[in-house]
Amino acid sequence: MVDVAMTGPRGPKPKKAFSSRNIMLYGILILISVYYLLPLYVMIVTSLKGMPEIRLGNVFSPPLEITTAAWTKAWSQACTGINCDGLSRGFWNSVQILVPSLILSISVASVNGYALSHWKFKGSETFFTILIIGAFIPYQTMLYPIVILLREIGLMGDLGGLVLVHTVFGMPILTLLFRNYFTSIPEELFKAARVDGAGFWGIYFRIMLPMALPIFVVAMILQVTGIWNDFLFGVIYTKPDTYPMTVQLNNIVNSVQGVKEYNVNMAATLLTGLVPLVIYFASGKLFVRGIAAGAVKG
Amino acid sequence: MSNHSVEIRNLDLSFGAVNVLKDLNLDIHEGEFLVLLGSSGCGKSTLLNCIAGLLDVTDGQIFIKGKNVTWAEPSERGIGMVFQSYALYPQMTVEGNLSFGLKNARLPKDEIAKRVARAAEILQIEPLLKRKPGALSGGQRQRVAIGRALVRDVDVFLFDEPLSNLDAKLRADLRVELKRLHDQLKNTMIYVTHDQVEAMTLADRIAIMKGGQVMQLDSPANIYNKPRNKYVAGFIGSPAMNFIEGELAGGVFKAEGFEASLAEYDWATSAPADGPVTLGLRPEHILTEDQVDSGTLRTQVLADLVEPMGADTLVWSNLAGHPFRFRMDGQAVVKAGDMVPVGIDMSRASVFDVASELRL
Amino acid sequence: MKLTTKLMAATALVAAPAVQAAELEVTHWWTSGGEAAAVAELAEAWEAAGNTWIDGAIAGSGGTARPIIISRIIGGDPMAATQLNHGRQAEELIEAGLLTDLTEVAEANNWAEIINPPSLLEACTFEGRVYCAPLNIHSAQWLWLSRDAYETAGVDVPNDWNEFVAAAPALEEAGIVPLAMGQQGWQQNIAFGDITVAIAGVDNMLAVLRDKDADVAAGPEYTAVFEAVATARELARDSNVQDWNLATNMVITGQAGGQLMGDWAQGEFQVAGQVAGEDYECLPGLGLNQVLDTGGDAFYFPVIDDEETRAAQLEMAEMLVSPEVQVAFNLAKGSLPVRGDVDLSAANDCMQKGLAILASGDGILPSGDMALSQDSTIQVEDLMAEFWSSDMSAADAQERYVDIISSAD
Amino acid sequence: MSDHVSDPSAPAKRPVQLFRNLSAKIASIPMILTALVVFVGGTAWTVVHSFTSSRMLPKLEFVGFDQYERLWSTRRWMISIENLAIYGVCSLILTLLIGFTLAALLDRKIRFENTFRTIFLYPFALSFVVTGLAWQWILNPDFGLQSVVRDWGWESFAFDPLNNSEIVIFGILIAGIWQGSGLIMCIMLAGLRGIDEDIWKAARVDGIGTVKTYVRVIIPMMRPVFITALVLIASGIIKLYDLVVAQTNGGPGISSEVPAKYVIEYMFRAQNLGQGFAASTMMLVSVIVILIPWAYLEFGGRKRG
Repeated sequence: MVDVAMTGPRGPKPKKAFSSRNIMLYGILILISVYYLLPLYVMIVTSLKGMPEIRLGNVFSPPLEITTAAWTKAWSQACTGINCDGLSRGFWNSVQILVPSLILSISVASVNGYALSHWKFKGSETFFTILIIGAFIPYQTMLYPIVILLREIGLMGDLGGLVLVHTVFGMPILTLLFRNYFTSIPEELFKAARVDGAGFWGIYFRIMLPMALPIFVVAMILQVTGIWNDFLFGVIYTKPDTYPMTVQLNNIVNSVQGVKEYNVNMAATLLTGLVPLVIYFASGKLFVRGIAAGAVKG
Repeated sequence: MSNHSVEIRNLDLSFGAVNVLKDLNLDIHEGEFLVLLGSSGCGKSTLLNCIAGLLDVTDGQIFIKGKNVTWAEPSERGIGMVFQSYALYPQMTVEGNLSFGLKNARLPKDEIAKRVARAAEILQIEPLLKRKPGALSGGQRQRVAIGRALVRDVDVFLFDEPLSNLDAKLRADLRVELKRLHDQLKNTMIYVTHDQVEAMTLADRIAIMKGGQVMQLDSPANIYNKPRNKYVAGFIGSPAMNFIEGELAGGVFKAEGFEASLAEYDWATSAPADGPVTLGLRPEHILTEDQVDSGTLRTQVLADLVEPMGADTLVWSNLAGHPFRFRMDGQAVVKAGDMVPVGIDMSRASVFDVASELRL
Repeated sequence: MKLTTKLMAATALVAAPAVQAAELEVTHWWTSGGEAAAVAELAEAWEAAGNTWIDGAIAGSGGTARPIIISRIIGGDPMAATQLNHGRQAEELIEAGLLTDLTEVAEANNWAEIINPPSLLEACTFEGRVYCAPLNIHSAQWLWLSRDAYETAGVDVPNDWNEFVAAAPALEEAGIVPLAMGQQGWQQNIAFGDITVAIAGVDNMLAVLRDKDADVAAGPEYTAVFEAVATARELARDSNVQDWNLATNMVITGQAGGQLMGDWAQGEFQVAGQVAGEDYECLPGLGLNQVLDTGGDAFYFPVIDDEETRAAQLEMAEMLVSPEVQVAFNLAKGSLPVRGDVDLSAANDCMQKGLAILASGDGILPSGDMALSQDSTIQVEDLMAEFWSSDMSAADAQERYVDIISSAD
Repeated sequence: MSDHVSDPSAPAKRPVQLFRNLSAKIASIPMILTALVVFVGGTAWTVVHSFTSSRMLPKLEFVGFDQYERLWSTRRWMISIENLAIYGVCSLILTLLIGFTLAALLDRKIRFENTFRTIFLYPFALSFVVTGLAWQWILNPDFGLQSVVRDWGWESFAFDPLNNSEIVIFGILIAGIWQGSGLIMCIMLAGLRGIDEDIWKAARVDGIGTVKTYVRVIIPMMRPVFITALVLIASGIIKLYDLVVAQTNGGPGISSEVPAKYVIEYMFRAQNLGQGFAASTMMLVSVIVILIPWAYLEFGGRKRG
């Protein structure tokens, strides 16, 4: 009896640093990472090559001679029609479109979500359902009604019109996120505030908003991505002076003069995607946390 | 004007086709500690929310201090409320939590400071005032939550299972504190719980609820000793009351191999007609060991299972074909398989009509 | 208020010939090298008069630009001037009163006399009023050939489509793609149209496009056309570019023998510094049938409720048809001027060939755009896109073409 | 007690229902207007005009079901539908599968979780246009993947989906999944983090394998997460347009056309608004047929209690 106890396993279980399970796990992850990183790699590498090198080599080979000429050209020299000032013009235009659209769309959607979670009224769920179905409508099919609508309220061709359009089309998903998030805030908190005499706006500003940072981050990221990447509305509701960056990108990529300058195209593409990319890289952790709060609790 | 603090008249509440409260009437005296007790889903929290104005009633009226508040906003009703999950505003300090309602009511600053200081003193949370709720323990949080009701300087306090999220020891401590608080403040308190110990210890009166109706509204002693119906009888008391089905025939209860005279029983009405009845016997009212002889009836039962609990020992057995539990002294020597002599004092029993389940 | 407006309007009209600096936004989709150079000529001429040209180029062909142009026009916030292919496209906009009436400019400048062929002005005219300023003549019936490619392959440069087909194997042997073709429906449709003119002839083509005669479309002449297109498909097997100018670039660099494309391709040759007759050759009507259509670009001027702008719009319309601008613009773009009275001695061989056909008066076709509705054109383009990218048989393609024609409006 | 009924301080009558929670209703006006005017109004406008012969401009000249008859006899529409069906089913399954698998891998308490997560998520920051261009470039047979593999010595290697009409839709699928699966992973990861640790302990004690635990226990528990993911993926699938335009523009031929592209081409390029509206109405009808039961289950059937 005693002997058995002495010879059997004892103490902490030995751990293998490189168990076959771990190797497989990391192997799979690294392999998948390659798939995800490949396009970014190709874009960066291509943008740093000169045109002759691109014609000769393959897309994956690293540049033999690194040149930033394509970046300079994309930013400040590429031509569309008779304008040769690249993307630079579009950058500030995009910022000017982004900021008010972001503020308005998130404000409206957060109030919607708040009303839908704690202040339900007769019909509120019906409107919400319509909104959600609206999320499935391709924007392009709504182009004409929207044009007519904006014409009727006199906002066609105005920055205000564009902001409105972004607010309207951002509303379904954002409202869903905010609604889910605010629903997950304990109802007792809301009740306590009502007993304390706070009203609709009092509870929103004093209780709910300070608690909603994670979901605001998610909403912000989604909207920055959506608005920054938008081409369709940007091109229709602005004028050449105020074209956003994506319109300039389209113009650069689709204006083929002689040969396709892949390096300039890739540089322009990367420059255009930089703002959302930076925001993603900077706020990745918050994003996941916010998603956890807003999307999961259906 | 009556001296009723809270009155509820013919209250109905339904969500769609589901009636949660049905024609409910309740009068709560000034300064009374009333406990709403019942199992989950009985409508006790719903009722409390209606009193608070957090739920819109379907029909009926609610008066607080003689004023019809049926459609008044929660903050206008003169109530303070404490929630099970504390519901402290996480981004505000304790002080902020306490003063939030007062700021909303636009009270002068010095008045707010005075009231916060007083509440903090009463609850002994002065050192915590600058902290945020996240940095507090469960017990501290609940004190703050109580404090938040306290500063409102209201007549009626509403408690929605305030101790349920605390561990057993803290719960017992805070229970005592609540009782002291009530003695000190003498406010009307309405307290929702599913814990009968809390109900029995705290309440001036208990309202036992089931299916959206009040089954019995009475002092703890009466609820325990004279439950108005079988549901209340079974709900109050742990372990639960033993029920034995039988016949009432000429003042004698008869069941399979078991007969007992009810001569000493305190009938709720004058001598009822003969018919099927249920006899209720509380496990702790069964006489054992040297007290067996003082019972109106003596018999022997077979112990199936013995649960020693220290102070006393619970014995599971069988009487007249029904499960039968009784309590013995903790020092009693008894084990499964023993025949145990027991005595029954019929004056402490309860008899219920089988059909209506009402106490006879 | 009203009085002031009227007064201002009156002043504006009086001042019209010497308008103060006007700022006009001009939308177009000319973004390839040759096109951009041509637009620059327009902008320069406009700004030389002390005005400002706000360039609203939208890259990606008419498909991208058109929704933008139309949305802005019906949204009541239009650009001051915009490119549109003339023809039936603009009719509805005119009917809805959204386009500026240019009749006074047309009359003052005697467009009815000077614009040649007259069909161009007709296309701009709706119920007797003129609504657009024709800018150039484009014809699609050209085969562009690379001298370089044929020299490499060691064969003579072909003189017509049949020789072109016959020379193809030699090119293939030399590793040269015989026919460069951009994989887009509209380009493949141009190739189809070119081959139709060359093989089925003008009369048959008109019977189908203008009279929607499905019997002709089902007839033996068209069978021959579809078989020829199937042959062309084989010749273009190894051409996997998308954009038309990339296909042109294959001809410029000698990677391909030839390309079926409109005369705007010439702008690309010019930008690349190539000389007609030396570096490249051109065969109007594919060398078989000396005909050209007279499609082309025109500028429309959406109604803007501002007299000054209107005056500036009229000024721009006048400018576009002026001899100087016609010469400068069309030399850059490689297209033909809309008036016969300008000196185009600077034009190269190919343009001269086109001018000659135009001057002769016969062999002028209505543009496909003008004859078929845009809707039917898209259906034909879809058919072509599918045909060129698959192994669909010539007979099947013809059958489906007959279907489209018989339901066309 | 009866004196209370005549209590002067009691409200005389029930407050008007409309004015209950008035602030909430006022605050919801933007949402109500969006829902009614833009979504319902715009949709109704589109549906009405789908029964007209509108060409370049919307006109109310009704032609009955002509546009629909033509739509369903158009080859391009049928190809579009077929493509969307293939893309939709594959994208739905693969995105869920990949999203969940990645999330499960990241949930195994690995090192560098943040790095991996960022790698999987960043494509979502890029527009479909960028995605389409990048993948068009990688799948280019002359410079891209195919040529690289051939350079490595596998001469017969052929992977040229964008120029092969049989498999072009899968070329688009590769890019679509690349762009969209990161977000789904994120949602799944959040869902997994929300699962009680005790479930894992219980499964371990019961000797249930990891994979089996996921399939039999965890996934059923994550129903709401899957529904959210499903809605996001599905709404993206129906709107599929930019990616196709950027990557293949519907080619080769018309083999990678999709319904949204059909709608836009007919509205703007063919200038046949009626036809475009008919096609978008069909899309809408299918959305509603799929969505209404779901929306009812999710939002309509749930009551406060």
